[in-house]
Amino acid sequence: MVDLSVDIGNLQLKNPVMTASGTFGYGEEYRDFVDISALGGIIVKGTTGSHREGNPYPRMAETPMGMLNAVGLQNKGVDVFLSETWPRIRTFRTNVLVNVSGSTVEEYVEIASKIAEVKDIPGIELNISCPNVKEGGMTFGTSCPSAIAVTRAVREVFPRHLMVKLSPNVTDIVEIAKGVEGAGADSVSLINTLLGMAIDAETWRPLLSTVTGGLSGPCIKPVALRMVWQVASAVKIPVVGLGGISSATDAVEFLLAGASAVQVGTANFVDPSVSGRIVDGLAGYMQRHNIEKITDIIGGLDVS
Amino acid sequence: MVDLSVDIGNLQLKNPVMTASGTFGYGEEYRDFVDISALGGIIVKGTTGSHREGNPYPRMAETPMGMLNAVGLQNKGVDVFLSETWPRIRTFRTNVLVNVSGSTVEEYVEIASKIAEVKDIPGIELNISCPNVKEGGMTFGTSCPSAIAVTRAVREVFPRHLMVKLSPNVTDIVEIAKGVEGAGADSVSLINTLLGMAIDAETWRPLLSTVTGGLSGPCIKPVALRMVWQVASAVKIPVVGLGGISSATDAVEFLLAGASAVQVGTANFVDPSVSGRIVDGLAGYMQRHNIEKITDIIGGLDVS
Amino acid sequence: MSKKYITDFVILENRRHTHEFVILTLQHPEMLPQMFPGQFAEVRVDGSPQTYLRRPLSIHDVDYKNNTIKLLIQEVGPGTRRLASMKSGEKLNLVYPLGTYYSLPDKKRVLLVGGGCGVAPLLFLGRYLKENGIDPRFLVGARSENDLVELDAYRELGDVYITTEDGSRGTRGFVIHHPVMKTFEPDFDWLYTCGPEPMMRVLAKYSRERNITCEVSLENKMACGIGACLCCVTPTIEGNKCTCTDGPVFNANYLKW
Amino acid sequence: MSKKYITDFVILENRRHTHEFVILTLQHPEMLPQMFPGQFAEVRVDGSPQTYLRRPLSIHDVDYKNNTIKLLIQEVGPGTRRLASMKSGEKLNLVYPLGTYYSLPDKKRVLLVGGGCGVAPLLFLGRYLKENGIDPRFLVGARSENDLVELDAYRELGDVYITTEDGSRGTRGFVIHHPVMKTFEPDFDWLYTCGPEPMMRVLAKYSRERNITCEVSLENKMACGIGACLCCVTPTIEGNKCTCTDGPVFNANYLKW
Ligand SMILES: Cc1cc2nc3c(=O)[nH]c(=O)nc-3n(C[C@H](O)[C@H](O)[C@H](O)COP(=O)(O)OP(=O)(O)OC[C@H]3O[C@@H](n4cnc5c(N)ncnc54)[C@H](O)[C@@H]3O)c2cc1C
Ligand SMILES: Cc1cc2nc3c(=O)[nH]c(=O)nc-3n(C[C@H](O)[C@H](O)[C@H](O)COP(=O)(O)OP(=O)(O)OC[C@H]3O[C@@H](n4cnc5c(N)ncnc54)[C@H](O)[C@@H]3O)c2cc1C
Ligand SMILES: Cc1cc2nc3c(=O)[nH]c(=O)nc-3n(C[C@H](O)[C@H](O)[C@H](O)COP(=O)(O)O)c2cc1C
Ligand SMILES: Cc1cc2nc3c(=O)[nH]c(=O)nc-3n(C[C@H](O)[C@H](O)[C@H](O)COP(=O)(O)O)c2cc1C
Ligand code: FES
Ligand code: FES
Repeated sequence: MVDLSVDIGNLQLKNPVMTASGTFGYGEEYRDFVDISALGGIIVKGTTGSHREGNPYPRMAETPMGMLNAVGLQNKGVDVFLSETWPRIRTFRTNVLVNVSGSTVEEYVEIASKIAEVKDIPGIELNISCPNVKEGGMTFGTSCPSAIAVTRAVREVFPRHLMVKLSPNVTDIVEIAKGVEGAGADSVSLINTLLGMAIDAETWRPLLSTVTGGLSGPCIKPVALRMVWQVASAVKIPVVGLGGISSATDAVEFLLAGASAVQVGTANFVDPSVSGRIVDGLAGYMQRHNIEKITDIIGGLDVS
Repeated sequence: MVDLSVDIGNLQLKNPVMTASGTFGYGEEYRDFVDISALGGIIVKGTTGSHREGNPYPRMAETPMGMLNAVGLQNKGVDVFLSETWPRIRTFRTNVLVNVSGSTVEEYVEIASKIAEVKDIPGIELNISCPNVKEGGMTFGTSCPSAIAVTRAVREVFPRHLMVKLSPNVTDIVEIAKGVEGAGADSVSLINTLLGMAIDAETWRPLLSTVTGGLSGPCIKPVALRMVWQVASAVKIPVVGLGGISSATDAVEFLLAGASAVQVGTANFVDPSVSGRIVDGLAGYMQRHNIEKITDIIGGLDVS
Repeated sequence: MSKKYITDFVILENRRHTHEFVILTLQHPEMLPQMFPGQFAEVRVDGSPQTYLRRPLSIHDVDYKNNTIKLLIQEVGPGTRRLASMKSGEKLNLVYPLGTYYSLPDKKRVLLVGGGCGVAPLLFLGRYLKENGIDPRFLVGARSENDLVELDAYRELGDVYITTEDGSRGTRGFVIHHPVMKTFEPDFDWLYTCGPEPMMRVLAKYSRERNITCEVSLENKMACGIGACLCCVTPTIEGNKCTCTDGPVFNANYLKW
Repeated sequence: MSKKYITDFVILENRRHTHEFVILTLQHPEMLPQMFPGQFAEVRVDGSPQTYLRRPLSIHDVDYKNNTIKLLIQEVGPGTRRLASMKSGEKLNLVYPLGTYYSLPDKKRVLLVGGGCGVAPLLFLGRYLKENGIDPRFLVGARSENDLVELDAYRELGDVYITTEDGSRGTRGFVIHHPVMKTFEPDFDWLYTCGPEPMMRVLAKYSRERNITCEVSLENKMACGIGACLCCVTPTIEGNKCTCTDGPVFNANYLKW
């Protein structure tokens, strides 16, 4: 039997496979396809201070081996999440983290404080990198001082696991990772979507109602892998890698680059059972390579 | 007959289709596949102050709908280019621009001065965005002050068309585009490659000798299109768009986003005749849509 | 909501009906789950670099005895072209059955109106109505007679009215121009429709004015098909709702039309 | 350099030889240009999102009379697997003929040594030598007898020696362990080889020590195949050279081995 368990700071994961925010709903949508308790964790949808309708349709455009989205954080707000959704999903036998998205530092703090009161939520993922909302969102994640400010403020009110999700739309992601590490993050996850755009050459109109949107899927994997490697080489806190992961081999690549865990995003749309199959695939990979503990893979990349 | 001609500042192009530096050799490699005189222009390989051997093999890795390269500016240096290569290719009946790459401001200036003396070279493309060399290269393109400094210095010694090629690996490409516009650039071209990485999960080794490399091909098109749109909306000088263009439809998208011309890069590897077919495809598109002048497409995107 | 499956089917038959319509018959080795008319499948298109995401396609017909379903495919882009070129014996991966379905009417007089590939769910719907003691009538709109698909199958279930834009068959014009529509008090009190949005909007307005129940099926762009990505939303009187789980079939009055 | 073409061929035949080797016979409607042994084609693999770039494959055999060429394909990844699954009648787009070729020897006694898919160019080379009055002999290395491909075709041209790693056929071991190699003064003075790099390095050293001419064919990763991208370089005594235009066939002494 291989040992797939990993720790991300104070979070214990039975295996390093989580699902990415906004791509796995609240987990319930995938019940028919995946045994949720077999996953290392799931990260639920971006949750804001109050109800948001999100952006107008169309919100999606397909691109070569990927997609653009402009959902814009449609959700019912933290209060409804805690009173209606959480009671339904708290029984999932895995780590359920809440993705927290705000427009102001105050909003982030307000959401985090409310979640802090619900003791059985093991942690939050601070989304300072959403490209799909007009105010806040990505701007927090693309400026080092504001990334630090929002992390520090949330750290003060949130005692459990604080994962900060970084934006790839920056010149120097290492600087920001180090900044949020210094500000008290327990881990960083990366990458969120790349800012992109698609145009219909027949109608001369953008394919998204918001003109630009977030690019995800296999097409961004090389950029994600590079950033994970750069960040993992520079910070001491655990790194959670994501961006285009669709197979156990992809997951191994991120672990080799230094990620302690991974998240599966857009691939869930293409194959709703993929996250479970990646867990099985990792076990198979370890057996084939005679590796007993998955932690022996982490950071194993040989660049000599 | 449709009118495909466009002007990029003082450069007159018979059509907006150029080929991208490093993907079309010196044009000669494509003689059997494309009528070079049917193109709007070609941009030859990155030329440095002296001979460079480039990076060790392996320099290439395939990725989902794209590739990583780490060529590292292998070339014989500007003197050999001017004495041996230029005499062979100067008779191409199209605009041949030289892509200029340096490690220091002095090297950029030295190369540009030497090219300035060869009066029939209509212009240069200043490559301040190559991710594949240790010193210089991309660092010029990812910091606004140094992008301005190198552009200003080269502007002083180079009187003909000065196109500056921007790096996409930045938080704010608009800022840099405006900076080089202010420093005297006649046009900007974008994007160069995104910094990426690939790993062999079996050998635990990177697939490139340099670990990281430049990502190109259809996978980056959404990012390129977004940046072209952002920059074209912000600067007054012409914008040359590139990144993943493989068809006339792709080219139309970049023109709609505001590019006055486009460059075809990695697609030349997949189909060495593609650049010529894109010219034909543009003419066909215009006929189908009853557009007489291609300039009527430029910036035509309707974001209302 | 009914249980969803991800599973491979084998293509039994690929039959081309017109220059752009093909019907695939798919067989499953095991018993099929119950499906309802209006539901759809998210179909994986292998072997095409331009189709990373699945393609939503209505369940066109079901044969529980032989474990087969049919998909009616209109070739409009790389995904549908690839599907239309598949050969019998090849495998196709489906996530299904997805979405809401047309309801059984509480009135007896119904009309099923389809345009373009929007006729796809109406065959299954007609059969279902018939089985429940309701006689379906069909109104099919097409560009020209060459775009009409499989009318005999519909005729087995009920009357079929036709409009074509070029007048090559049936009434010239759009579905709304057909005589059956040309009255303020038509001889039906329930309208089911699927097709181009402009057509459905016209029918929704028509029905609202006459107090007829109108159920429409939307074809919004989808990424996941299971309510997870929130890409496929449509504005409703209760805010943005997912077309893939709250739809694709909606009561027209529920939509902000 | 000879003129290069980009053109569609039609697959005449797909013949599986072993569990991982397939030979495709391709036909062109027009006359073929002259090709030389060691040259290769860049083959477009359609319908696979994992194969954006073309795949370089040696020209395995040419029949100018019937306008056909053959490709020997070893299934190692998505591209070669897709190619190996193609059916007769399907089209394949080639950029060809590319690269340098094996030279005619100025001596009469030659040995052609292939390992794995490295046997691919040697059939065409053997035929070419024969036509030029030189009797080729072949030494083929494989993992086991099940990995040996098409030996009869080679036998028509000359003697065929075999080594297998598991000893299931011929000499047990690698090509270098075959008796024909086991002497300081072998009965050949020209060695052509294609196969895994470690094998070719051993043969290069062997030849250098004995003053035998050794021509090797490299299989570096390629993006363009025509000298434009500079991705496929190999270090030579004159600096980095492109494997696709200065190679794939090199005199071993020219390489930094
Ligand atoms: C619930 C539902 C049921 C459908 N049932 C059928 C059916 O039974 N038969 C049928 O032929 N078609 C049906 N469609 C439409 C079908 O999904 C699209 O035609 C198909 O996805 C286009 O893919 P493509 O690659 O061929 O073309 P693309 O090049 O992707 O697109 C061509 C056109 O189709 C639209 N389109 C692209 N992707 C989607 C998507 N994921 N969802 C919706 N529209 C899209 C594009 O906007 C474009 O106008 C249905 C759509 C939905 C949402
Ligand atoms: C000049 C030349 C001639 C060749 N002739 C033949 C031949 O006649 N028959 C044959 O079966 N194979 C031949 N090869 C090797 C063949 O090109 C690769 O096996 C093929 O590209 C692998 O593609 P894939 O998608 O199946 O596997 P991938 O998953 O791409 O790779 C599988 C393995 O092949 C290697 N590889 C991948 N892409 C390339 C590439 N573009 N060039 C070289 N190696 C690559 C990878 O490093 C990996 O080890 C030749 C290669 C060269 C350079
Ligand atoms: C439809 C969609 C919605 C998303 N919503 C969120 C979100 O609410 N919060 C967040 O932090 N990331 C969100 N993301 C980003 C993903 O979590 C992930 O960072 C990104 O998609 C890259 O990973 P992938 O390529 O595996 O999808 C969303 C992505 C998609 C495609
Ligand atoms: C193999 C290779 C070599 C390149 N060399 C250069 C170069 O020397 N100078 C330069 O400015 N850009 C170079 N580029 C970048 C391209 O010109 C282009 O900016 C990039 O590939 C994006 O366009 P594409 O997706 O159409 O290829 C190179 C790209 C590739 C793939
Ligand atoms: S398609 Fe994803 S929510 Fe409807
Ligand atoms: S493969 Fe491009 S130069 Fe050889």
